[in-house]
Amino acid sequence: MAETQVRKYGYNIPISEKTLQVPWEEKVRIIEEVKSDFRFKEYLFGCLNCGVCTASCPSNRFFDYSPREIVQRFLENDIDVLYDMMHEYIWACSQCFTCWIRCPFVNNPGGLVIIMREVAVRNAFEATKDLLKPYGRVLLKVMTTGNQLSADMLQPDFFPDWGPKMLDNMENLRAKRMAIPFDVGKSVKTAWEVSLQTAIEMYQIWRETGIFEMLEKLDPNLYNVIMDIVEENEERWEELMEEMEEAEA
Amino acid sequence: MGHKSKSPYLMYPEKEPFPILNKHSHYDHLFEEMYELEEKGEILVFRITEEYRPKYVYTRTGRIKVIPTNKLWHHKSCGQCGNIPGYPASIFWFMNKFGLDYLNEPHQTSCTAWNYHGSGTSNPVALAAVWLRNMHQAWKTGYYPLIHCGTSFGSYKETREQLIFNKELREAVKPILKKLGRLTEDGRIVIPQEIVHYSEWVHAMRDEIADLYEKEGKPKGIDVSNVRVAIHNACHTWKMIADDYPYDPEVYNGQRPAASTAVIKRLGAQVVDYSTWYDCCGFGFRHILTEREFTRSFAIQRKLKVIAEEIKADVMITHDTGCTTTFEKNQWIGKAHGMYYPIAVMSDVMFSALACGAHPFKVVQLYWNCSNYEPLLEKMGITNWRELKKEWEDAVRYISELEKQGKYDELLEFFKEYDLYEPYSKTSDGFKLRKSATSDLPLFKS
Amino acid sequence: MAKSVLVIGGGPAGLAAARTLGKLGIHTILVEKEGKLGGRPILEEYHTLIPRKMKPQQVIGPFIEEVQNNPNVEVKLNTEIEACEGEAPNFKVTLSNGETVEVGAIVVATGFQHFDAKRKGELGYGIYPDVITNLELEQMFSREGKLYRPSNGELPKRVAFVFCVGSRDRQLGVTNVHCCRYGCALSGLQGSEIREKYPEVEVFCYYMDVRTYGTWEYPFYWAPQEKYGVRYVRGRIAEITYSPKDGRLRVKHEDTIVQRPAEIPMDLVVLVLGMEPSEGTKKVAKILGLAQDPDNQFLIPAEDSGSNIISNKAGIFIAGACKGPIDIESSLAEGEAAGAEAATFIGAKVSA
Amino acid sequence: MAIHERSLVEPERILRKDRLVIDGIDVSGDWNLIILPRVIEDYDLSLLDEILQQPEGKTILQCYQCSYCTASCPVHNYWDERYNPRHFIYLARLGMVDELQKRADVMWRCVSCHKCTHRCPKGVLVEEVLKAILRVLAKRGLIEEYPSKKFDQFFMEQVVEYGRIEDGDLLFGWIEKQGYKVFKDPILKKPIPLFGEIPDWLKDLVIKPIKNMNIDFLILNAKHMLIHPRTKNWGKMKQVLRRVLEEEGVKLH
Repeated sequence: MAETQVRKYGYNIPISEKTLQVPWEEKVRIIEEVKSDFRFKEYLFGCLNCGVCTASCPSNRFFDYSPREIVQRFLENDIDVLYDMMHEYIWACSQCFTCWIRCPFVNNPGGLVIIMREVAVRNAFEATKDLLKPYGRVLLKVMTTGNQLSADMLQPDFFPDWGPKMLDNMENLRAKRMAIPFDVGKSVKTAWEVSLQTAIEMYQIWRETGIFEMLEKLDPNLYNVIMDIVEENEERWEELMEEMEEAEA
Repeated sequence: MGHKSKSPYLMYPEKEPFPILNKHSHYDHLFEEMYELEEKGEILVFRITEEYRPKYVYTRTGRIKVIPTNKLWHHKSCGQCGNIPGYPASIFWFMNKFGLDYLNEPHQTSCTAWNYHGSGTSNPVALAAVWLRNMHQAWKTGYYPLIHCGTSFGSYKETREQLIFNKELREAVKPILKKLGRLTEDGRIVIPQEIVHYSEWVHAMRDEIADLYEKEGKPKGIDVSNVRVAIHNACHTWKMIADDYPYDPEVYNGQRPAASTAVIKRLGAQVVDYSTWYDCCGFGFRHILTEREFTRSFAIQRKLKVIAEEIKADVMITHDTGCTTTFEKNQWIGKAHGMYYPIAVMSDVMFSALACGAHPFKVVQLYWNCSNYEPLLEKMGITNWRELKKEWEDAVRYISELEKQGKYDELLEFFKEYDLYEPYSKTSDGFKLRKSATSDLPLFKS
Repeated sequence: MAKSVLVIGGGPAGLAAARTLGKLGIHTILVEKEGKLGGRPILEEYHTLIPRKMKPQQVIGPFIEEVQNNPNVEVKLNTEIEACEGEAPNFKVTLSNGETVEVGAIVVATGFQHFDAKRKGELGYGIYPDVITNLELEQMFSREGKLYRPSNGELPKRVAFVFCVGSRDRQLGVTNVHCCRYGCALSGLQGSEIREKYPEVEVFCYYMDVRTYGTWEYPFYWAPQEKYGVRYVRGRIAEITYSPKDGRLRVKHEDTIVQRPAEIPMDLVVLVLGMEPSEGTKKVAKILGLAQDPDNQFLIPAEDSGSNIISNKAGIFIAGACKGPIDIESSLAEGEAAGAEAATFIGAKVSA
Repeated sequence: MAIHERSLVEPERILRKDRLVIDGIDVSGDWNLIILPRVIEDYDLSLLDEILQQPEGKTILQCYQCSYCTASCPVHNYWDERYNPRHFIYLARLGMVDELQKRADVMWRCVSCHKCTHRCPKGVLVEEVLKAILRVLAKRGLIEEYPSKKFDQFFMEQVVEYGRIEDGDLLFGWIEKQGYKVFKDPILKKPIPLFGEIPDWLKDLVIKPIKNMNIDFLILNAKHMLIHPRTKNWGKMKQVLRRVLEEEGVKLH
C-alpha cells in the first residue's frame, strides 16, 4: 500500500527515472565538469537559505524553478538532483541575473546556470538536443553572420501570436527594410550588414574556441549546413584577397 | 571632477552624492587592477580623452563613470536593427542634431551573447574573443565604442571583469586575437576604459536633449507634460555587474538606476512608479524565440496588467532591445484570455526623439512597432501622425518601384536625401563599396 | 605621571567608565561630541531597552546624574579629540575646543551608528513613506505614543518587520557582513508592544533565522508568538514596492518553507537596521592607532588578551558598541570594567 | 512551440484554447497558451482564529518550526513525504489555504502514534492541532471529509446498536458498503466468507488467521457472525447515547 518514495526537489519535481539509471561515475563527471569551471568559485560562496534570489526570480513566478535550490544542491553536492536539473530545470532560468544583484552572499545562481547549460550542450544531452532543435535557425544565423536575428526570421508561420501589425510588417519586407534610414540597416537576411572580413574573423574564433565542435556534437545536420556557408564565405574571402594582391601588384 | 585613486580610471566625487555602497566593492577594484595590467604591459587601455568630450555620471557605488559623447563607434544590436530599427536610427538622429561625429560600420559582429544566454552554445573564451575583436576594430578607427544593446553591454562588462581577474582567460584569448591580427603592435589586448551603453550616453546628454525639446519639439506643438510614463529598467544593463551603471541623487535618491528615468523626467513627462518595477520583461533569451508561452505570460501578467491596473500609463519606456520587443510584441495575444492591456512601448531614445520633433516613421520607425502607440502620439500633440505615416508608406512605395525597375543609381540619389547620413561616408573605409558576408540586395553587392 | 583618565564618548559605556573612575576618586575628563550625555538611547529617544524592558531614562539617567554631580568628573560636551601625542602613561590629547589635556589612560567608548537604509534601494526606504526603520518606530512610540502609517496617519492593519537590513549582507561590501545581535529581539519586543496595545493589528516578522541568544529566547521570541500572536514567516524580504491600486505596500519574498514566491500586502513595514561603527569610532581609531577589523571597521581587542576591553595600545581601553553590536547591560558593564582597568593602570590607590 | 520545462508547471495553471482565431489570425493551441503565476498574494488570517477557537487548537502558537515532529513522523518518513505536520502547522498559521488543499489527499493519514506530541520541545499537542486544522478546513468545505470517516461512522453505528462490535460483521458489512458483492446465506442473510466477489487480499486476510485458529474460537466466531452478540441491558443505554449524539449534531444513518 505504501507509495514508492521518489526523491523530489524544488516545490514538487521528482528525479526522473532516466537520471537514476545513469551510472554514478558519469553523473559525478558531469557535475565535476561544472564545478571545475573557472567561474564556479566566483559564482558560489555560501548560502543563508534566505530566499532573496528566488523571491526576485522571474522564472520562479511561473515555473517551479528556484535559484536557491540550485545553490543549495551545489553546497550539498547532491549529484542526482544536480544532474537531473541539467536536463530541464536549468532551462527555465531567464538569465536576468536579478539573483546576483540581490544575494547577500553575492552568489550568482544565474551564472551557475549558464555554466550548467554550457556543460549540458558540450555533453550533448538528448534533452538539450530536443530543446535546441527549434533554436537551430538562430544558431545558423549567429554562427554564419554574427547576427542573432534578422528581419526575415520573423516569418508569419513562426510568429502568429505577435499579431496583425507584425504580419503587416512582413509584406513587401525588402522595400521596407530599404526605407530604414541608415545604410548598413538596409538588409533583410541580417540585422545589419556584416562585412565579409568580420565574418571570416568570427569563424576563426568559433574554430579556435571549440564552438564548431560543440555544434557538431549537438546537431550534425545543422553543423553541416553551417560549415557549407562558412567554407563558401572563406573561399570568397580568399579569392578577394588574391584579387586585391593582384591589383596591388 | 572628484578625486582619483592611484589608478587614473577610478574616481570618486569629493562629497558623496547619495547613500552609496562600499567604495571598496569588488567591481571598483577592477580599475586598479586594470591599471596595473596596463603598467605590466599586458593590456592597452583605450582611453576616453578630451576629443571624446567626456561627461561624468555616478554609479551605484558613487564612482564617477566617464561617458564619451563624441566621436563614437556604434556597436549595434541585432535585435534593434533586426526589428526595432527606429532605435538605432533615433540615436543617429540625435548625434546629427548635436553635430557629433560617429561611425556606423559593417566591420562588427554582434556580441553573440543573446545566443549564449539562450542556448549555452558558446563559452567565455569565445565571448571574450568576440568582444576584444570588436573593441580592437573600434580602437583602430580611433572612435570610442558605444554599445547599443543591453545584453552586449552586460555581457561585455562581465567579460571584462573575467579577463582582468583571470590570467588563464587572458592567456587563452591572446593567441586567438594574435591570429586575427587583433592585438596592438606590441602584442597587447585592447580594453576600453569604460564600457558604455547608449542609455548612459542619453543620460549624460539629458540636458542637451531637453534643450532640443524646448527648441525644436515644443514649437511643433509637442508637449509631453501630460504623458504618464512607466519605466522598465533592463536587467542586463543594471543587474549584470550592478556597480557599473548610472545612479543619480535626483532619481529615487540614488536608489534605483538613473538612466531613462532621468531623461524622461528632464523632458517634463510624468514618471509613475508601479509595484513590479524591478521585474524583468520575460524575454528569457531562448524563451522569446522558442518558448513564448513563458514570455507572454510574464510580460502580460507581471508587467502590462500591473501597469494598466495600477497607474494607467500612456507609455512604457525601456532601454534595451529585448524588453522593447517583448512588451510591444506580446500585447495582442492577451486577447486570447481576456488579458489585453494595450500600451505604447518604446525606448527612452525613441521617445526623446519623438519629443524633439523627429519623424515618427522615417526616423523613429514606429511602423515596425506592434504596440498601441497611436494614442500616445495623439497625447504628445503629434496629431498628424496619419499623414506622417502616409509619407513613409509613400517612400516605401517609391523605393519599391525604383528597385523593381533596377534604377539603383536613382535609388542611391534618393537615399542621399532620405538617409540620416550619406551611404558609406561614415565607415572606417571611407566612401567605397565593401565586400559583404551578408548583404542580399543587389544595390550593396560588390 | 599624569593621574587623570580621559573617557571618549558620553554614551552608556563612557558614562559607566566615568562614573566608576569618579567614584574611585580619580580625576576624569569625559568628552562627548554631542551637546547632551546619554548616547544613542537618549539622543535618539529609544522607547524600551532590551533586555529588561526599561526606559532609557530609567537606565542611563542615574549614570548621567552621578557623573554630572561627581566633582572628580569633568564633562566636556560638544567636544571631540583631534590629536594624541605620547605613549602611556603620558598621553597628550588635543581637544576640538583647543585645549590639551594630559592623561595617564584613555577609555574609548565611541559607540555605533545605525545603518542608512537608503543604501538598500530595493527596500524603498525614503521612497515610500510607510517604510520606516525600527529606530523610527521607537521614536513613534516614545514621542507620539501611538502607532500610525506616516502616509495617512491611520492605524495600520498589518505591520511587517524586515530583519537583517544592513546586516549579513555582502551586497553592501565587506563592511556589513556581521549580525546586529539586537534586531531579532527588538522586533519581538516591538511586535509584542504593538499586539498588546492594538490587538487588531497583525504583526509579521520576516526572518532567515531568529537570533535571540541566551536568556533572550523566551521573552523576545517565544512570548511574542505564544502570548502576543506575532507571526513569523521564513524568508528574507527581497523588495518592497508600492501598489497605487490599494495604497498598500507589497513585501516580496520567497516563503522558503512553502517554496513559493509571495507578495503580501502590508500597511507599515519596519526595517530592522544593522549596526556600524560610528564616524567617531573610525576617527578615534585613526588618531589613537587602535586596531580595527579590516572588514567591518569596529575596534578589536588586543590579540594576546583574552579580555574584551584591552586594546592593542597600552593604557587605552575600549568599551561598548565601538567594538561591535552590544546590548545595554553589557555596554554598561564593559564601561565599568574599563574604568576600573584604567584606574589600576594609572596606579591609583583606593583606600578601603 | 511547446514548454520544454513542462514538469515545472502544474496543469491547473495553464490556459489554452484548442481552437482560436483572433482578428483573423489562427492562434490555436500553444500559440495562445498562457501560464498563470504561482505567487502567494495574501494570507487568510481568519483560518488561525478559527483554529484557535477549537479546544485542540490552542497550542498551535507555540510551534517554532524545528521539525522534530516531522522528523519523528512515521507517515512522513515511510509513507508519503507530503504528510508533514510541521508544514501543515506553518501553512495553517499563515492561512495558506490553497497549499493545505493541495495536500488534502494525505492530510488524514495520521496513524495517531503521538510521537510528534511526545517529542515536541515546545509542548505543541501536534496531533490535536492537526485535527483542529482538519476540522476547520472540513467545516469550511475546503477539504473533503476524510475517507476513513465513513468507516468510523459504520463502526460507531455498530457500537450504538449492540454496545460492542463483532469483527466479522464489521468487516463484511464494511466490504458490502464499499460496493463489493458479498455472498449471503438465504435464510439469516448473513455473509459467508470466501464467497462472492470479495477481493483476493481480503480472502487472504481472512484465510490466514482461520488456518491457525483454535477450533473453539473458530466456532465462537462463526456463532457470533450468525447471532450478533449484544451488551447486556443495552437498550436503555442506546437511547441515551442516541440522544446525546443527536444533541452533539452527529448524524447516524
